[in-house]
Amino acid sequence: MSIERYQLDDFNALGDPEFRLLVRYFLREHHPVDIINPPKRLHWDEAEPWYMTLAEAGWLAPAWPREHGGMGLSAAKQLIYMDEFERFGAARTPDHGIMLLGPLLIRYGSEAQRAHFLPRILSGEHIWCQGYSEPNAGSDLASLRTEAVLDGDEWVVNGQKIWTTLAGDADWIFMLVRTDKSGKKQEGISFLLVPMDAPGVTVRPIDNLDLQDEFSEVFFDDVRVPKDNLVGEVNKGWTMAKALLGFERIFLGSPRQAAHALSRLRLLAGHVGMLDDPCFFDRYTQLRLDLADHEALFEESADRLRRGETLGADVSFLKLNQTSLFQRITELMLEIAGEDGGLLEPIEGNRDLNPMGLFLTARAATIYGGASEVQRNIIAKAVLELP
Amino acid sequence: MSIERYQLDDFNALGDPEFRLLVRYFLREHHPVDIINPPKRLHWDEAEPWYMTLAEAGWLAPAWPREHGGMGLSAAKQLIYMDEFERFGAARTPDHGIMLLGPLLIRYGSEAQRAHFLPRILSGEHIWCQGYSEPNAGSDLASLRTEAVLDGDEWVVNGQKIWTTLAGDADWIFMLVRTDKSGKKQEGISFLLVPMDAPGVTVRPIDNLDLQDEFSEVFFDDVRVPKDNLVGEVNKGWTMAKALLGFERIFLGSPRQAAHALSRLRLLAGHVGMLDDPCFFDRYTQLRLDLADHEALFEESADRLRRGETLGADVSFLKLNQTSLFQRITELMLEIAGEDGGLLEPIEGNRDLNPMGLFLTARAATIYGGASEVQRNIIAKAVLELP
Amino acid sequence: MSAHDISEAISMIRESAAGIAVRHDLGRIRKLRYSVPGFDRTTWRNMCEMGWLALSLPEEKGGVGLGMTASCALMEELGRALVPEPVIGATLAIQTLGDDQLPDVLSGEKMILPAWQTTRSGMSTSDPIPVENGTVNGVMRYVPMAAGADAFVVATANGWGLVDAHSPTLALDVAQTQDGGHYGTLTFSGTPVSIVSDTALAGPVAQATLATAAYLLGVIDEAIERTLDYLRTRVQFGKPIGSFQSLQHRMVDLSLEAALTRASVADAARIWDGSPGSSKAYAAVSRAKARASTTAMLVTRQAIQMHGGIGYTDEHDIGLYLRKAMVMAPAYGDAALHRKRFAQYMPDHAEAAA
Amino acid sequence: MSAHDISEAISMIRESAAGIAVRHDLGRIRKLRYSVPGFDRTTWRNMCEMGWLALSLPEEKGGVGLGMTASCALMEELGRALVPEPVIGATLAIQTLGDDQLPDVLSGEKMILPAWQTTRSGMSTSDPIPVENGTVNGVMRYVPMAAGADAFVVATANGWGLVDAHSPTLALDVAQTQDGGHYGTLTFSGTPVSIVSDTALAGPVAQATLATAAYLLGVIDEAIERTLDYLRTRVQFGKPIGSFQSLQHRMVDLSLEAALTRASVADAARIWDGSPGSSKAYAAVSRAKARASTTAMLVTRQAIQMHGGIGYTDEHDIGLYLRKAMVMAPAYGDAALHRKRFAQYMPDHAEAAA
Repeated sequence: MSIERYQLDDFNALGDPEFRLLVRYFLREHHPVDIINPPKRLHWDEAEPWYMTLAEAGWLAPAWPREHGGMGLSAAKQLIYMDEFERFGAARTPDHGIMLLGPLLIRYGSEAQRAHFLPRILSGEHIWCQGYSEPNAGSDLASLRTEAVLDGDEWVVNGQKIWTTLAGDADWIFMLVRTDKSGKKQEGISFLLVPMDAPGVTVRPIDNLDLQDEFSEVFFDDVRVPKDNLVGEVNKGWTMAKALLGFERIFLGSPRQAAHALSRLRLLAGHVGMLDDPCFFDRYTQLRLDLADHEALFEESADRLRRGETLGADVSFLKLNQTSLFQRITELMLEIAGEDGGLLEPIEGNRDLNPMGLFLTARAATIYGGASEVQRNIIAKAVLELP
Repeated sequence: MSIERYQLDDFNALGDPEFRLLVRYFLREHHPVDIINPPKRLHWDEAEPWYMTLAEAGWLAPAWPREHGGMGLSAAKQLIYMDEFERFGAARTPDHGIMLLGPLLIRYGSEAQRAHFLPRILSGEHIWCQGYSEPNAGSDLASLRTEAVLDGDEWVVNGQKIWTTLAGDADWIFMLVRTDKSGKKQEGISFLLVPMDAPGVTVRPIDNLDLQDEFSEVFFDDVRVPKDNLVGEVNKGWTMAKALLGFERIFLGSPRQAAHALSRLRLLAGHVGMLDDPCFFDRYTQLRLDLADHEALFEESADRLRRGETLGADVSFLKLNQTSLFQRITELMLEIAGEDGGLLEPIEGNRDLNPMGLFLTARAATIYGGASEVQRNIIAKAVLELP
Repeated sequence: MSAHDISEAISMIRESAAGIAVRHDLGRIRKLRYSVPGFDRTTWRNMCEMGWLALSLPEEKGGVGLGMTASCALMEELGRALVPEPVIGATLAIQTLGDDQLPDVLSGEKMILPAWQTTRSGMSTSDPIPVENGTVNGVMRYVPMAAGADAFVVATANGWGLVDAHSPTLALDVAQTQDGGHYGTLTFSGTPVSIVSDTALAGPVAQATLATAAYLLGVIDEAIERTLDYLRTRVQFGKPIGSFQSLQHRMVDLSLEAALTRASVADAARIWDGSPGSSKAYAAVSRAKARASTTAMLVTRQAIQMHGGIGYTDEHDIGLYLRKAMVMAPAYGDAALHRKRFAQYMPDHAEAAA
Repeated sequence: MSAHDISEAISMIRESAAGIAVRHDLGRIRKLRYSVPGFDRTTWRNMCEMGWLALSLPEEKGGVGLGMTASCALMEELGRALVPEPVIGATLAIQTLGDDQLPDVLSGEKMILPAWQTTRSGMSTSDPIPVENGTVNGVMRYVPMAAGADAFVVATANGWGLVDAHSPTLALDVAQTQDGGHYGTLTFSGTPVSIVSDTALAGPVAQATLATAAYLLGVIDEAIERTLDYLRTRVQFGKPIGSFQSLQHRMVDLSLEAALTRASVADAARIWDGSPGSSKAYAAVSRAKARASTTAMLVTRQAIQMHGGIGYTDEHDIGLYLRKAMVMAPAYGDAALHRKRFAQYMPDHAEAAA
């Protein structure tokens, strides 16, 4: 089908099975084959064709309302969209503008901000990165110190961000900055939009453990941006950012990462001749059970979303469990890979036999997006009501 | 050999191998066969013959100096004595007087206290129990509240002790009591000796999880004892009790309990036909490795004792590891026992096929003698120097 | 019934269960421990009157016609309160009976329990015993609460056979279990038997297996709630021990395992009700039982640990949950067995193709 | 030598190692990463001059005549500093060489590395290749740092054979490893070889295995120390993160595993030195390697986790310890293999009789 055939007026009018098939066909027909299940986060030059295809089809922003150029999907349809993308192994584009900034502007932005920025996200003209973490504000994000001081009609920004994903590819950064140092540390934080080519912005890439340059540090040295680049009320940035941590949180607990790893474990086990080893088989079966039970738990939360409920702090269970399972699977991979588990490149050049890459990637899963230790703290207080 | 042949003037003059053989022969000849490796802590009526045999031979108190009627063993010889007793499966007698009170009286007691009490311990006339823990002072022992108030020439004791081992068999109790409520909670604690038949002392046995009446609560209701029953200085009881937690601590980490459990796991595995199961065999082998490595770690500490060094807080590692290993072994037992793992009595009436008893006993190991959580706190501060 | 009706029926079942399965007072449970038969016949009749045995029995047979989702809800409540009455066994038995035996059984007048295991972990190896000249010879083992039955339905090579519990040629040996109940060993020596049905063993046993997983889920949930309560109130070192991070994190991990168990049991019940007896349904049941058995042991062990000294006494109720887990975790197949069965029923082509 | 002399010699070895194995500055290590040959020949000569290759070689062969206890002490220091020079391989090689090759090798003039593995996890399955007409055909795999060798001693069916690394009939393929080094695959096609000894494979390989365990012990200890330092200084939520109980308890558990590894390695070295080549000694070596491999992966994984985001960067040194563990944990046999071998060398009659 040509891409116009996928430009529907009301996706929600489709039945769930029909919509699922539509997504599946769309991916089969239009997703570039060479970037299915990429072993690393793609840079803009690698992801651009796919981003522009999504843009052309009007499929970039499943959660945005129609009026802003999104697909306007219901919660149920969004879950199907996500599920099929993950099942297919669709490549993730530099999507911070779509996933995080867009919804924030739609809810808190000014008319002018929406009119200016949203279309440019959808056209691929603006690629955004996210500036939240700082060297001394990781798990304890509210301790951030990068500050913006109003000087006439401009904010003057000084400080440093870290773990900024794909900063080198981005045209703009949305960031949390301190605009008031009195009061509690969660207060006095504002949400600011800064062009990456502004004088005083410096990007330093950081190689991660898998030797990919996914992250950067971003330095701000007397960077000046217009007063209007602040989103929503001044000193309310923390509240706004937290309010958006809703629906998205279920993504962190999606079973697909673990499911993908498990399928690779099976390939590896076949390659090293372990499938008939009863001890391995028993552990492998346990991991299959773990995955199936995780899927059942994930579906319970998805059902609640489909019924229009909002998710509570117990959604942290999903992230905790998925990341731990993902790690256990990759650890078993290394256990059976023998000397090959120490290689730098995939075994025999086969990208699907890359236990090392998956193992190292899995290390990040329990650190980013709220470290497991912090997730446990949250659940202990908010769900278990421990003192 | 008749028992007199074991009454040596200087055991330390023997070579280590000779002494080891001597202990081994003594046990073979004189230990009652029916109480080898008893499935529970023996009561006095069951243990008395063995206690009196040890008394007659002069073998009751390996650590006491000769002048007080002990064997006067060096550290090295004490370890051999302990090792052979455990290896043989010798029954533990109600030994609190020997293990804990004796050394304390020898170090801190008055001449009169030593002269009165030590011989009566050695003769079996006085069986002692220990009154440390209280319902609200378990892991946090220094919070104890049972108090002794001086009234003329007598201490008046009110309060409650708990987890008192074999209290019903004891003639006397040595206890920690609060004698001063001002100041820090570790201060104001004294060490007091109380006859169990004093008016106002009530014993209530508590069944443990294995349905044995090993423990009791002991209640004190206006119990009056002479002023001289206080040992050492008033308000220094905590310091004295802690000072004695030295050499004995290595016993809690002895590998014998785990070694015994592992041998029973093997018997059980044979009984249920699991020895040829490769998954079981791999896990069983891992437990053997764990035990062997624990023995190596234990020997390192034993070596330090033999060289005359004192043990630091890192001796807690031994207790932590031994108890955890003991539990893992018994958990695997239940895993392979099938429905029989739910029985109340040993399988087919065979005392050596009692995974349930060992499993339940093992539950206590990580709670008593300093819960594992508290051991970890201690190591984190004292050994790892974490803030 | 509509989904709404079923969900309403389940709420009613849970509420009505609370009258008999009193989870905040285990006095009745303690009194019955280690007695014979270890349960209470009056309570049993009440249960039967509430229709508990007939929940998943088709309406035309006098049942309520609800599925495993409803049964599991009931079993979870019973597990929370450690109810000793043999609902799981009796429910299995009625699926093997003919229409003429049903009324007395459903009313609670007559208690019939199933005897189908010839060996330990009988799930994988049991061999039915043959019927010759209307009598059976052989041994059936691990019959829970056997001493309270009026009759047994025995898995024979010729179908399910009814045997009078008081038959002089039937010897009953009783071995007490940690939870206060018992297993019976039945020795038949030319014992008269009448064949009542040829119902296949696998389906009813799978339903009983899932019911056991649901019962364990109740044990797990209640052990966690009781431990949380204890952690919130017990003070050591000047603060509630539930404020210590190591215990908090451990409780989070245990609660996660409990949530997985709940999801797994619900999933299996849904799959079973959707396509009872399918490979997929058997696999889901095995998955739920493997998870429930493992989690129940883990949670109740840790519950003891976190209760400290008091948890190691028989007089504190938390120990009753560990004892119950020790008996129910291996019942109808332990975790290792059900892992194997899951792999048999659900080979991993799906993942391999992913 | 007396016990006192040996203990003094070990102190000297540790001290002298500190000059080359600089654990507080990994600059040299970082520079050499992913280069070929991945180590430094000048440093190599210094090591040889310090006698490190000859520690356990008998004095009559020009060695120092110390046992595995001394070797393990040295390897632990090298592991702490992540030293990439192939001391373990070269030490294995010299045990297979004749007296005439030794001086050049011991002086560091010539580097000879051993090639004995034909397959992955070769510990259990390796087949030596045959010599025909003074040449060999076949493939040898997993030769660490092969690109830096002047020659190889190859395990052939006729004994150890010396092969010139620059022989035109020898093809060398290099696969880089996570730690910055590489494995070589050697393909021999009628390559000339001269037999130098018929030393059995098992003994030298066992010593190399134990040396690898000791190297891993160094990796473990240093990863723990660095993590403790980090926990003491890194502040989040207003306090050093090392004051959080969950991290404290985790560090205790890791330190316990480290202590077990230390005891296990020391025990194996002592047993080997007491009765080299005995079943008991092989079992002890396998025990130590199983423990070291498992602990190294556990500790370095957790070290990353506790370092948080910074631990997931390549520029922070803690990641180098994880990478090293990924390479050395499987080298000379992984934990699963050594569990099996332990059970073979030390059947459990002892425990059974206890």
